[in-house]
Amino acid sequence: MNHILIWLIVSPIFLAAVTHFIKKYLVNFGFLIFLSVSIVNTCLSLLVFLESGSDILVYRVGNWSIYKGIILVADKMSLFFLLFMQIIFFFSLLFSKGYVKNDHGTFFSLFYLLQAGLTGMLLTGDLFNLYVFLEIVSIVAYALVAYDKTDHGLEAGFKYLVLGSVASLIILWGIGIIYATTGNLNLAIVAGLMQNLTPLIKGGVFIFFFIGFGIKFALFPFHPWLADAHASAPSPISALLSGVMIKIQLYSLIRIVTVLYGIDYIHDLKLNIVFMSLGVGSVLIGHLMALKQTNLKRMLAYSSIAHIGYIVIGLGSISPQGVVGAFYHMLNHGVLKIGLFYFAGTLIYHLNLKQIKDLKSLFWRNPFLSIMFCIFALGMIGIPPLNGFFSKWLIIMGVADAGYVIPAVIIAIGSFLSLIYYLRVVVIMFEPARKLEERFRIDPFFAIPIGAMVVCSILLVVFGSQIHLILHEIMLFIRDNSTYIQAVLYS
Amino acid sequence: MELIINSTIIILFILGLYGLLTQRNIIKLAICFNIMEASILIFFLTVGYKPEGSYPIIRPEVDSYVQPLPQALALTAIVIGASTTALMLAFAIKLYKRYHTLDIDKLRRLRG
Amino acid sequence: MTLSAGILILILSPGVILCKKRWSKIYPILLSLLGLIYHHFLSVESSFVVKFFGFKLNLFSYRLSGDILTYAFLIFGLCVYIFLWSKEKDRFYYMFTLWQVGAAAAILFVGDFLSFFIFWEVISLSSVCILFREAGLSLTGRYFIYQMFGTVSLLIGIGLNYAHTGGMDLQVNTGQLFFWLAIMVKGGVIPFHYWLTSIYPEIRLETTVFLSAYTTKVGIYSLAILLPLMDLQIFGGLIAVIGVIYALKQHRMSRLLAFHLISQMGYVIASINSQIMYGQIGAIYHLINNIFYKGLLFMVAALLMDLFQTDDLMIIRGRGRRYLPLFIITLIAAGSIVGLPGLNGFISKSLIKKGLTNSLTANLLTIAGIGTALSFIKVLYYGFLCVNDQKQSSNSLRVKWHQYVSMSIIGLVCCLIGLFPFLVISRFDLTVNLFNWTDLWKGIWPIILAVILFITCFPQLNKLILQITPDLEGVFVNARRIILVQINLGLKHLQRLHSGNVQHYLVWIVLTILILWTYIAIMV
Amino acid sequence: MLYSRTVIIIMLSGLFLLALLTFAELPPIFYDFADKTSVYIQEGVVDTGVTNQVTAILFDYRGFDTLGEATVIFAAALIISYFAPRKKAPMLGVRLGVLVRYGVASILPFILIFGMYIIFFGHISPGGGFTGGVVLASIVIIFDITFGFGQGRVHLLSRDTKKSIESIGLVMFILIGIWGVFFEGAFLANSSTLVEKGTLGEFVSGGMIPILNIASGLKVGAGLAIIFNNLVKEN
Repeated sequence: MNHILIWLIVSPIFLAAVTHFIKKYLVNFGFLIFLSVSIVNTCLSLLVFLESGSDILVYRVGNWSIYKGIILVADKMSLFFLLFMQIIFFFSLLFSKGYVKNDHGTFFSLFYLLQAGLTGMLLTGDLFNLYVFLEIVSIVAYALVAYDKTDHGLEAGFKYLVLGSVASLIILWGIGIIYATTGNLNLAIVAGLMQNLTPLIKGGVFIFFFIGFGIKFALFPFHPWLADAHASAPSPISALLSGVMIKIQLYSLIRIVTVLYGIDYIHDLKLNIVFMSLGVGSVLIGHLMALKQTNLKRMLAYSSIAHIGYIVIGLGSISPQGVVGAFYHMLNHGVLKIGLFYFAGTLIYHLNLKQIKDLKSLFWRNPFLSIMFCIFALGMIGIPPLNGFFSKWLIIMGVADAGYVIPAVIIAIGSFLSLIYYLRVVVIMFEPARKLEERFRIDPFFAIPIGAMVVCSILLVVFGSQIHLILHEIMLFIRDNSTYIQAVLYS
Repeated sequence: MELIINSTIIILFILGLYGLLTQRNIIKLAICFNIMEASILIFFLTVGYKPEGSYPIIRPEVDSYVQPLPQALALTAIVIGASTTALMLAFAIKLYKRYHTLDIDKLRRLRG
Repeated sequence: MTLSAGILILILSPGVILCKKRWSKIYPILLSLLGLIYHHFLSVESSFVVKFFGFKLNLFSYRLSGDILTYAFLIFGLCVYIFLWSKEKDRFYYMFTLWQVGAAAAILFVGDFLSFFIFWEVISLSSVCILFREAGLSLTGRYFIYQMFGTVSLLIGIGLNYAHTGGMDLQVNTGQLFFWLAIMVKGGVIPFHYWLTSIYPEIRLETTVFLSAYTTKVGIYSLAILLPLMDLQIFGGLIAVIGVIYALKQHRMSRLLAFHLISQMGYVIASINSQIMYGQIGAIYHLINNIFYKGLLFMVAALLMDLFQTDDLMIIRGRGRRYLPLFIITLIAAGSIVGLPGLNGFISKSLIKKGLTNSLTANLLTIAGIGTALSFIKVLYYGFLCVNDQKQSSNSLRVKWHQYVSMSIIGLVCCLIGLFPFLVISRFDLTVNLFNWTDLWKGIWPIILAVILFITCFPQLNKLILQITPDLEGVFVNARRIILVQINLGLKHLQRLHSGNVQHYLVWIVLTILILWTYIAIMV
Repeated sequence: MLYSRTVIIIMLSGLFLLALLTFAELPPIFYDFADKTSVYIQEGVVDTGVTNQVTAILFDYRGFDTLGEATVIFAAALIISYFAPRKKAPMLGVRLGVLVRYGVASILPFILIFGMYIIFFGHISPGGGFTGGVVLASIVIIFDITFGFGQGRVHLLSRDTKKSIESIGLVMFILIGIWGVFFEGAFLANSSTLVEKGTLGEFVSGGMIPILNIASGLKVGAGLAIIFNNLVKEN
């Protein structure tokens, strides 16, 4: 069963490599292969998730002991995110099939490399291996942002490339210093040797990891690339980057910080305040900048920044509810934002609509899309029966419970701001049509993923209690790093 | 000795960063990025170094070797850095075609 | 484990979509009847608690005042659905209104903040959905933003409380200001009434019947649940007076009724947190009465709108005299609202006055009473009594039988609980006899005074009021414009910061590294 | 300029001071982590059967990293051939002289042999798949510079062939890894079922490591050639 883990990483790389040979058959036959592999991978990750229960799977690549080789570690948290990621990638595959017009071979190669990299980031238990997978993800992401070869895409891709490679270097510094002081790269072993580090080095490495990953997932002062990149990328890619990639980069930071440093370290140095203030900055800047945008995707991208702020605030509170809420918000924001980007992508593909003002009277032309947009938007704002509300509620209560009143207030105000800019779109969309506009039909390759995201967001509420239990378990797991360390050391 | 090596590494990094912050030419930015990367490669090599150590190919007549792991890591880092640099140059070519300039300050269609 | 009637309605409400044309009209009537019967046989000790997201959702914890209000909500809902029989409404309209009824009935019994908040939002959401089908989008949007403002302050208040107590029990220990703000917005109380007076005149009047009966009532009722210790007597009195003064200015029925709604809420606010038993019961009683007679008045306005295509009293000018039953019903409703003995308004107003401890408020309420009487004499006079010198248009529209049925039921309820107040009051274990001479006189003299004033000097009075009252809505519009301009300036500055130059972004990064690293170096 | 040079210099000097403070607390540079990492020196020969420990780490202990690294080059080559396929070379419009052409032509076989040597003997002497791959790439590069411009251009390998070679290299790497799953129970485990482990220091030794060397050599060579050709010229 453990081989499933390596299969999940290697199979996308394999597909990416053989895409060159089946380039001619990609549109029909090759795509079926992709689809079946995607379904199989989703089922396998579900299987692993259900089978593993509460134990931690350790896979030693190359059969070497953990002191010599690389290991993959799959615990509840990584498997949960893995399952989420596989589902999203499955629907993205469908959407991309409809969306990408030229050069399927390159696109799907890059798509699968992204998947492989993200899976590797989730599963690896080795610091340098994490860096390698992070680089795969980043390089592929830089290119995918500019995939359309438009002026905006290239510019955004270049800016992302500059900031992202600086971030990679900073992370590499952190890893290098850790290796120089402990002589090891395995997370669990390094965690045991962390007392070798003097406080100054320990803090410095923390800063390196925090800033490096902070740039990668677009925390407040490092956010500008995200708005450019996610707005200029092809829509299935915007959805993946916004919905999955930045979450998994945040996941890596959580993993490193919780295993290497532990929760106590954050308490001792009052790092909560750092998390909180940067998170509050993200929320405010994201929402305020979104208010003034005229481009739909750019607005959505700024909204992503704000929601990353919510998640960071929730995690920074370290109160049980705040952390659970943050994890839950990752899922909710992922699903909703992916749905919104699919919506934007469908419009760009069918009608070449990019600006908000072009959406005029869309409702009369395609009611299905408009209703879906309303559901996603209401979820993002956080209106009760929808999933966005519950995570926001948990975060606010958790943060307030931990004694941070101002962030809680800011989150509440943030949802008010987000109401204003989503409402603007809705108002334009529902404006009565002067002349009878022609209706347009959308491809099933577009409609199915959008519908699936709505279903996902409903399921996230319906099975809320079960998901809460899982997330609670994850929260308890990451609060206590000894579980992880013991499981790896005595595997 | 250590102070000298440490400050070399740091100064190299800071110099690269300074260039990244002040140079406007995209090609120069790529070069500055490589300088920054060089500093970390030097750091990796110093980590495993031993004054009397030989290169890590095991031979019966030698009994002191430098650490092989940092070298392997450095090799990987070099390859990744080279890929990134190549990507930067490709972007530079493409951007020059579109914007007819290599000035980073002119690449500002995306703002606000 | 028992559901409350409201949740039952909420759960069953999507069924209306499955119904065919005629059944979609019958379904809501049956559903509200079912809810009524279900509620009647509900045991007092029952409770309903579910675990959700680590919180306990306390969806049903019995509350006496809520019990009585539920009757009022459901009976009124029943009547409105009968009233709507001949209107062309689609199935979604019925579903959204059922949400409104269900959520309003459900929120009366909730026992914790999370479920309170959820139902509070369902009420806003359903009213937004209803409004969206009636009014323009920009209007709905404005309404939504107002509602969200209230919601956000409620959310902040709940967060503060949770931080303070660590529990979700419906008990406010801190941050009263935020709860107060949320309630004021929801209830449309004067400084925050703008949404109410700007939206009610713009939508179909039968929809206003729904909105007036549920949204504002729930808002004001929350005062009793959330802020039982806040003394709002003078505030309530002032609102009653100001609302009446602005109502007197109006000659469109819908606007007039909207301002009266605010004014009547002033009565409730003044005494809902009274320490005296009479005051609290009077407030609840007044809420119930308000649902009925204000609903009835809105129905009358809706009918006038149907008959004459306008609700402007100065244009109708007595043309309503041809419809005698309508006049009688209006008389009952107007008598109720001004507090004519024998009708329900008298009882609640007398109780409220008994419950006041502040003599200033009592005087304010008396003034408000005179104003109310004046403006409803105006309604009766211009709507039904005065002689129209213009040529009678020969429209032969008739009021439908089912409209009379629904209005008569409400009128009957008004009379019934006006003549036999023990029907309601006895549930509170209280006996009071208001039919003695002092109380009767107290109730009647403002009306007589109003009649005299109306006959002698109404035109002059009207002119005076027009002169002294500032244009509140103008102030609002100006304030909004100034704030928007300022915000826009700030946003422009923010946009300029995101200049698009990567090196600037890099400088931000380096600066942050510097600051954070220094922070860490100092902390360790 | 929003931020003046002075501000930047002040910031960077602050960073320098902080970094110096932090680095001063690092363990001494020539610090020997006693038993922790010299484990490769002590046990590497027994474990893997190759004498070059850098190769042992790259292709055996941390072979998974190398797979990722190969993937990075694969991605870079793919991206660059997608983004910047150049049709015309801006430099070297004229054909090079006879001396250069014949000189290069006579050198190329030696470079090829040198590159092969580095790849095939990577496990027992300095070198390995990556270095050898770079040398092989240089053949394509030199050939294209010499004969690929101006009139009468000839190309050593077509674009499609290079891509195929690269893909085959990556697929080979993965297949060898999967071989390990079937015969040794772990991905990329060094198996002696296909190749004898052989005797230490011999050409045939180290099990799968030489084959991985070849795979990565093909991959890196083709990848770098693709990157170069796309950045400079491609038909």
